[in-house]
Amino acid sequence: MQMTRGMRLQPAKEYVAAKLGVSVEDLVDPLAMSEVRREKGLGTLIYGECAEPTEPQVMEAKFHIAEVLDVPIACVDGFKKRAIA
Amino acid sequence: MGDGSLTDMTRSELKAEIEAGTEAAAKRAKLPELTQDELDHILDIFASPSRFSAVDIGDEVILSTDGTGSQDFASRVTDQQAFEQYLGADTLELYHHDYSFKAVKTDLGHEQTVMRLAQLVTTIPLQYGAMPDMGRYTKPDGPIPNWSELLPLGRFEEAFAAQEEAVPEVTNDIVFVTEGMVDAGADAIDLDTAGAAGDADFLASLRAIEIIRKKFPDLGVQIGMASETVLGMHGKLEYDGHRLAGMWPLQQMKMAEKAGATLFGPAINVNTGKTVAWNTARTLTIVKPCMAEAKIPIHLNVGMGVGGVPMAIMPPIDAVSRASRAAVDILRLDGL
Amino acid sequence: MSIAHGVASGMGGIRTAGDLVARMQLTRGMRIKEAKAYVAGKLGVSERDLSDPVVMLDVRREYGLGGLYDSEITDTNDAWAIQAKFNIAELLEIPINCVESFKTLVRGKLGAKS
Amino acid sequence: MEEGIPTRMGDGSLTRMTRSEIKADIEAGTQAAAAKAKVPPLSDVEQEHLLDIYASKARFTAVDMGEGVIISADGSGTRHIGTRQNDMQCFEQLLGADIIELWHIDYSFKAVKTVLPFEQQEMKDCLNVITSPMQYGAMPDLGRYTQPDGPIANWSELMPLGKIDEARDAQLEAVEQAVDDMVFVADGMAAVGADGIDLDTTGAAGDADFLAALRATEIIRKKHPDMGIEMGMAGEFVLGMHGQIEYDGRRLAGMWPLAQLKAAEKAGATIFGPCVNVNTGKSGAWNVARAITLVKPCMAEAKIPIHMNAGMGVGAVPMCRYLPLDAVSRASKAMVEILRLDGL
Repeated sequence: MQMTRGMRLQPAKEYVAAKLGVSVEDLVDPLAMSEVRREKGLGTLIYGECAEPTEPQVMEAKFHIAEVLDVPIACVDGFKKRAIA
Repeated sequence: MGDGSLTDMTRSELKAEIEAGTEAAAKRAKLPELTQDELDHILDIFASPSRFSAVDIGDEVILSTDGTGSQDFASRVTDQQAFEQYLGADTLELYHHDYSFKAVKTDLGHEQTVMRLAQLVTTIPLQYGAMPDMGRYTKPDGPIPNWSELLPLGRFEEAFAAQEEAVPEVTNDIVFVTEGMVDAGADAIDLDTAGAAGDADFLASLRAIEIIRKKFPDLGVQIGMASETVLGMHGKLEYDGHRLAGMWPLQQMKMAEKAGATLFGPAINVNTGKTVAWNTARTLTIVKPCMAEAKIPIHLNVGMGVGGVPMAIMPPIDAVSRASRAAVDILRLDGL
Repeated sequence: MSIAHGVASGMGGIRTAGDLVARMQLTRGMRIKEAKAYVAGKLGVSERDLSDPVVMLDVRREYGLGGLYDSEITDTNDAWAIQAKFNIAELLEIPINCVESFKTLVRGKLGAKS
Repeated sequence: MEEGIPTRMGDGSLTRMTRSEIKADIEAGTQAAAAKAKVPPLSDVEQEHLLDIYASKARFTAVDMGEGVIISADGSGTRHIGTRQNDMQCFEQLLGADIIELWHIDYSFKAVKTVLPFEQQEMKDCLNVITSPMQYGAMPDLGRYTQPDGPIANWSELMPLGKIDEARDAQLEAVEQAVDDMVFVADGMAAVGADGIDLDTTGAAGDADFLAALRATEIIRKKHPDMGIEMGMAGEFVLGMHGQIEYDGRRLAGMWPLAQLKAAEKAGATIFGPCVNVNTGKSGAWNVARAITLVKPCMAEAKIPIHMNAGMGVGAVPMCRYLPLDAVSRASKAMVEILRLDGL
């Protein structure tokens, strides 16, 4: 949100928290966030049994992030253009 | 909390938790409680909103890791380099995904290759680690009758015999892999989560260490425990005239020393329903007796679910740093 | 293209004596015939053997000259990489820069028992 | 006097033979195969063509332009340089492989079972950066289920003791476990998007090993209709370690490549890899003539692609650690041209 929308820290945190349906405090809690990220398919650590390989990761996760945050992500758009169009 | 979840507590509540933790440990393992000074120090560490906590400058200890690297990106050689160059590890450990000497046995040539390549590009000590993993030798995966199935059926003698049969197999595999790793230039071998399958598992590890020590007088031998007490899955097994079942860290350490280990890692389990403060006080109480009597370095296990570190897949740094600092400050550990 | 050349006319690199002959070209400016004769002489094999991977595997292992990492090809008794280059320098009687640098950096402790 | 031509023996050593000697070896090789497997020998034209390939001093030889076939490797990469993902990329980007195979160093489904999530992750990461089809390979490896490593009584120990029935029962017990493990791994690989599964060196432990692979293939085919299933054999002839096992009404012990192929097709394999062992004491020419003669009956009747095994010690490739280009390229060209293979 800082990169694509130039939001300052607090509004960016509030925006993301609202989109995810969590509190601002939750955003820095790895326990809370790992569940939210898995639930919404936003990708998490790919090792240490943090996620199954069958869950969205990396490139796949960025498709979900773009949708959840309602922002364009260039490589997702490029992927869609090259692979889906 | 011990499950990693975040909660708010007053300083008084934390004080009560710490007192209850040391009391629980003292009662369970028949040990003295921590002193008032020690309890106060733990309270100071925990009763803080700070995101991070650390030992004082100059009090740092050695970090040995059971398994360095993610194995999921880059190569295992790169993993070792990353731990040395980025993460500040003091020792490195090469390991196989299937962290078991039995599984490694069939891949030894490949593991040696990786060890040799890693030794060519790292400077700090690099050990090879795996689990004695005695359960792996039982049916349906292994050749030996499964004592966990025999015991509930009341077939005790068969269950005991099966464990005794597994001991030399485990010992042989550990020694076999160690020999290969010494050939490949390893600095040390790590028998990790020893005793996971109970007293027979611990016995197999101790016997392996004896042989390894005789064959390779200069090789580092680290033994890390699976839990705070040795489970009496067999119950009657002895080492050096001492019954292994029911041993607490002090006795475990003495056995490890006697066998010839150079580094001992006690492991105290975390109670996920209690606070990290409670768990830390309990851990330190149980491990403290080791510290005075140890002739070899003590590296407390402080990984997920042991040594006060929460049982959470991504342990939060506030909790890990508090557990780490408290253990080093109170116990004057040789390492983690 | 590299593969095509390697297959069509290359000596075979580390599987044969390609790198050894190459060193004589690089450091001594020897022509291929002269370089092959020199290396074959040092190894005590025929010039034809130099491009024969079956022969050269045993020869390289005997002299500690390195090989493929696969544990079914070389094992922990075989020298690799920087270790092999020490042996190559001695065998071919040429200086190898990184070997010299290694010796400098370990400050004369190569012969000392650690 | 006839000129000596450099040529290789089955152990990889270089020797010199005259054109007439090579010709005689080719004839002896095809006759040996014909007599042993009761198949027709190669025609004079085919033998002449083999002679032209082998009676040559060239360091390398290749099929004609336009005649290239599909290369599927059982195991891509060295596993020692960089990462496994790099290995796969090198095989695709540098070495021109057509099918890329991810594998575990302990090439056995039983060993993979315990580390499946790691293997899935690796497969998934590779699929994201690889364009070519990717399969996951391992061995059915039935012997692995026996004591002292596994849970089941060791039939190789029981048989010399005359405990034939027990040895047979043990094999059938192992079949069930091996099938479960193969299907378990295939399911995991299908879940992360693998294009195919490779049951490699099938039949290594005899007819029960082959049966396990066939049964696993049936189940995998049903569960994953579009998944590629490559079945590569361990030897030219299915060893009758059990002796009475049947599949689809046919006894597996003693099957030669054609019968093996039919069983693999019936089970649902999409690629079949016949395997003919090398006799290290004979010349490359003898071995290639023998290998081609044994596999030739497959070619006319196959409904699925045939990828002949042409690795160390099989398919006329010498049994030695550094495989000489001259010998590999001759075996490769000879097999593709005479058999009109679908791949190697």
